[in-house]
Amino acid sequence: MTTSLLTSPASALLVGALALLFTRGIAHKIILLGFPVLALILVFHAPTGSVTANYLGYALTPIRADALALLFGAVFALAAFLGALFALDRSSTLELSSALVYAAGALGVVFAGDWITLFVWWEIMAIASTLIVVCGGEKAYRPAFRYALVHFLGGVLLMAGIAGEIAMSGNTTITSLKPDSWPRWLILAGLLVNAGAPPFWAWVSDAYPASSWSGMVFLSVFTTKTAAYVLMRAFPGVEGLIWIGLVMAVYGIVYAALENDIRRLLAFVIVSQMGIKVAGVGIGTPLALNGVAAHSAAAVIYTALLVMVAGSVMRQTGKTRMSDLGSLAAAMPLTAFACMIGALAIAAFPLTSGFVSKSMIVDAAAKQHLPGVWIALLAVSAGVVLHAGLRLPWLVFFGAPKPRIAAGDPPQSMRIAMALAAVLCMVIGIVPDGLYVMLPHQVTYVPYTASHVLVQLQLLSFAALTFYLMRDLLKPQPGITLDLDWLYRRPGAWLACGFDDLTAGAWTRLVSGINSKAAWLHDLLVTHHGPTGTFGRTWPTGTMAFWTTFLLGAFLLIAALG
Amino acid sequence: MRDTRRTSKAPLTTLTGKDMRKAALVILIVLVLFDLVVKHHEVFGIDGTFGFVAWFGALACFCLILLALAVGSLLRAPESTYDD
Amino acid sequence: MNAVTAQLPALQVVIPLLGAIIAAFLRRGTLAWAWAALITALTPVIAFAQLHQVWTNDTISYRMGGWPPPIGIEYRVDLLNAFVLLLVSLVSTIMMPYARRSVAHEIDGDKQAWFYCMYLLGLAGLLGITITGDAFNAFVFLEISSLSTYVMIAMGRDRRALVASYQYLIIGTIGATLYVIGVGLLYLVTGSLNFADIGTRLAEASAAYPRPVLAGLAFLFVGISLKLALFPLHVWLPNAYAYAPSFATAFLAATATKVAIYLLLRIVFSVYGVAIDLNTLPVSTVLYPLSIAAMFIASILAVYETNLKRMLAYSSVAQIGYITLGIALMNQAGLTGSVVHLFNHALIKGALFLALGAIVYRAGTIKLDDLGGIGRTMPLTFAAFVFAGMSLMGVPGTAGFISKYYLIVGALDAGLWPIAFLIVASSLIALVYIGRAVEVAYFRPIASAPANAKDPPLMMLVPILVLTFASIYFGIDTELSAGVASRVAETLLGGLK
Amino acid sequence: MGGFENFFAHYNYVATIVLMVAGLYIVIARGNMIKKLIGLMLFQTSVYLLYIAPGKIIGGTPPILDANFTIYSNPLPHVLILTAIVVGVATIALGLAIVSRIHEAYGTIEEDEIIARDDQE
Repeated sequence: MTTSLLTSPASALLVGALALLFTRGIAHKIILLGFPVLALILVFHAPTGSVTANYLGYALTPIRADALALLFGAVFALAAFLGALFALDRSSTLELSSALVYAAGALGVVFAGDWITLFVWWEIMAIASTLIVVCGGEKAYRPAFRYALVHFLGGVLLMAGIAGEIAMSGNTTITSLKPDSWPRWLILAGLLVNAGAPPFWAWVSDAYPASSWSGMVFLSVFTTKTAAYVLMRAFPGVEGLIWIGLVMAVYGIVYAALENDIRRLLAFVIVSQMGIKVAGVGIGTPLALNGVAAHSAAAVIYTALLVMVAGSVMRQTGKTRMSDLGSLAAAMPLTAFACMIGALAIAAFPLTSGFVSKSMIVDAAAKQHLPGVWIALLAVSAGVVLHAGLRLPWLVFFGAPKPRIAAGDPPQSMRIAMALAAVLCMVIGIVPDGLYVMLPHQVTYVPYTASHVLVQLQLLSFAALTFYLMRDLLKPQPGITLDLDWLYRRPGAWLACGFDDLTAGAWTRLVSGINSKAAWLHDLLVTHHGPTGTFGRTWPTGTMAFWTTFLLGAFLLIAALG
Repeated sequence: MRDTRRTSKAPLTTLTGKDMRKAALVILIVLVLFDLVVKHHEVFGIDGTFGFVAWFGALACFCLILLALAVGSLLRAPESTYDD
Repeated sequence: MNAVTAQLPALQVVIPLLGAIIAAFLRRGTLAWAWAALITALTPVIAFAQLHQVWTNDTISYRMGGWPPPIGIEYRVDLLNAFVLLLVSLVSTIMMPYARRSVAHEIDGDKQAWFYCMYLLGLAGLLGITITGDAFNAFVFLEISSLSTYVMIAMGRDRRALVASYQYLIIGTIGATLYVIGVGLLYLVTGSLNFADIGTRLAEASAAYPRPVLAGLAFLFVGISLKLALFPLHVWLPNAYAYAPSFATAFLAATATKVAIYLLLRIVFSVYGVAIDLNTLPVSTVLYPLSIAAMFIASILAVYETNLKRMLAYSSVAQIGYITLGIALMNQAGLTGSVVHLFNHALIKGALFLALGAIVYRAGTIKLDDLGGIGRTMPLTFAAFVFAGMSLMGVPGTAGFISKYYLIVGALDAGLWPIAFLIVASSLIALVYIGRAVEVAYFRPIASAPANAKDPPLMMLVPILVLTFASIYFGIDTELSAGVASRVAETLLGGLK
Repeated sequence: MGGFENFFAHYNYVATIVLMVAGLYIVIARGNMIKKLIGLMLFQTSVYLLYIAPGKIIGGTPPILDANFTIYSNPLPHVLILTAIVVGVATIALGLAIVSRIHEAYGTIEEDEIIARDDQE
């Protein structure tokens, strides 16, 4: 058992993270690239079935390798490799080491067979990802802190839920649950915080853009997708998730359409894409779940690709605002090309990975006779042109020429990483069977029918037409769009200040209040005593002694009455 | 240096001209006409009708843009909003 | 060898007691420290031998001076106090290497020997309270430990230490006096001072004199509550902890309140519980609201506290709330949670206060606002603070989680799910106050005080790291902490009427 | 036995309670640190009485083992209270020492003035 725990992909990455801290130069780079590859190999050599252990008298299953776990494990290991390759030039050892720990956490969650193990890895992810945000530099400190707070809140909700669930059902294994008791609601809430669901979705667009050009690649891959994964395992077919997912999808599109900063825009895109997956989990049929699994796998790659593109632009030009960018295609041809592939994939254009995966979810809604959901998913698919599908590549790489920016394509390692990701997007789109065999449910699905292709082409081209006609209304403008985080960043802060004053005064007032009551009693009983209000003054020892007497009396009174 | 960039940019500017717009229009029309040939799996009645996806895609996008503009007019704020 | 083994209970107290007197004559600080460290190091050995004996055989009963109980004073070691003895002595031993530099930094050279004398007296007192089976003897040890504590607090550098010490003296003496009044009432109705013996006689006495028996409980309860800083009787604690020398704060936080809680457990379960149905006594009724108030009000006070020592002191009051909550639950899981939190909290707070002491040693301040960037200039120290802080919040995989886990299970077993919810909710507040320190330490520009600070010397660093490691380790291996605690809970509940 | 007789039959308890309450009252109501200590002393003294008084039996002799006397006072409370007195003396001595140090440091021993000064800092 011990050996299989040590050779689990997650533990391997933890070892790699540790090794990174103590190496320099070429060894450093080899470790950075080698351990994700090792993890990928280990995923495919994971012990079939499950490994069990014991903790606090509960049977734990640190490793459960079934089809779904293997798919996500492979994709995460692959993404860790791509991210590491992209970040090869990055000098922050803390960020790279945290990235490997973060990937380890994600793999740990994927292979966890019980809630307790899952939770430990979940928290490791939260800590490691916070550190990645922190590595974005001085301006990232406050967003990182808010990020940490939201994730700890999610963690606490999850912990309470898990504890309650175990206490009530005695079962630690992760199985499909119905939210019919408060612990299960808490678990669901904890998962949704990480999935970027309302009302806590603002952490994505708050923290991710604060990270470094390389850090956001890792961030975009793991947290939200593991949440989708656990939701698939624990809450398939919970109807409310459909509506939460659709709200997320629309929110992401609307905010991305208004956004000026390319990396914030991508953060909204991530939420929007998550929305489609969450809705798919809510539909819950085998086809829908297959769709969610496939779409998560595809999304990991194309989102990472788009984030890499944004990272390259940020690194090469030092700018992230679209109002400062434009016509970069000539200067950064390969980056522009990668961006277009990513855009096509996210728009689910035929022959890309997005097409072969997203259509499964949309079809599942149709097969399940959910017309409203189907229509909404179609609309959301059309809305993609408003963000990464068209708006982002248009404004950054083509669009109106801006004052010329002296920049070229990024260094070789970054170019290779983007090229690899772009190739993967196409390969999956052209030969989807490789992905389909790894899906958890046995469903035969043919993506390339004339009808499917035509629907998608019509949808996208006419949406693009609308966007083209109305493009001037969505010009990038400086500024931000207020989000739900306003609630805790503004009134929250005022409230905290007010509360501060309140509590500082409250104790004194409470004590003096009680003291003045006592003084009144005292005047009543011993009228000949000197100046009044002797009790009214706050004397800690006197007050303490008074409280002591009070408690003594209360105790006796309760005893006498009881 | 500057010259090479200018030359590499030239074809792009010509491509985004009138010709390209005409080509795009032709593609759009051809795509809709394909609906006469390809059979859709009709699920809800409306979705099999001629050109449904085309006009729906355009309309959905239009509505989303309107929604975005509404949200933008209500909630846009300067970037310095949270600087404390 | 056997002759020594038989005398272990007496040696447990006598060694530090005599050691204290000798320490006073060792005029040089370093010499006194070495002596105190040696003496302290002997105590866990004895404690461990006793725990081993109790675990494998049975309760140890030692007749002080050869007088048989209940006439003579009996030292009685069962699983509960063997556990507390080991905890107190072990934590003190781990902290001792830290003491030399910290004490030399904060206390004048000619007074250091006195400080170690007082420390050993305090240790002897705490061990004495724990080991004795005699109610009046416990009072004497209570006063020994208290008097030495007052002196230790008054040795703080700030003049406010004097006021804090004076206030604690007044309150502590009232507490001890209330305790001795309670013991007196019990003595009047049962004619005995031996805990076990009072327990066997109390049922009869309670039938004849119900009111003095109840009044006795009230006095004992309130007296001990003062000592363990049960909300709202905690007001002495923040100042005492804040202005005492750093080492004294860590020592007191880790041991003194824990021993008081032990005494409460002893009185409630081994004296009253064996004779009277506890449900008819108002212990739970009083403890529930006060514990919950402590968990929330003290935690919120901690959130808005800018002096880190006071912040942790308020946090201690809140954590004591958790422990008393477990006592109030009076079921297997709840009581296990209490006892295991007694253990875990000693480790956690020991680590946290030692880390603060190191910050005082290097940066010279513990005002939160002056400590910007301290996490980057004292990386190991503050990393320890963060990890111990995580344990304090109850992050899974840490010792603090184990405690809260048992408490939540206990609350659910008792059918009180709102309390389970409150436990989780109040943990969130701990997240806020630890988070505030983390924010300042890592996310703010480096301020002037921490700019030249660095991690403390190895002798100070190692105890911090050991205690931090322990507060994580006991979240993974729960054999010693939760294993013993659950057997303790079983024994305590098994004896109930 | 009526309430009145009951009262006087237990007059030693009445004295104990009066001392106890008076002592505690001084601690609560007085701001002068030395007066507080005096209150504390009174409070402790009440405990001595609580223990000693019931040990005395009317007509009993001192506890000396002798065949002629069978009724004697209980010696245990006296022993206990001797210890308690020592503890009490030590406490008061320490308290007075601290008060004198406080006087050196603050120039006053009125608790409210001291607290006001600390608050100003």
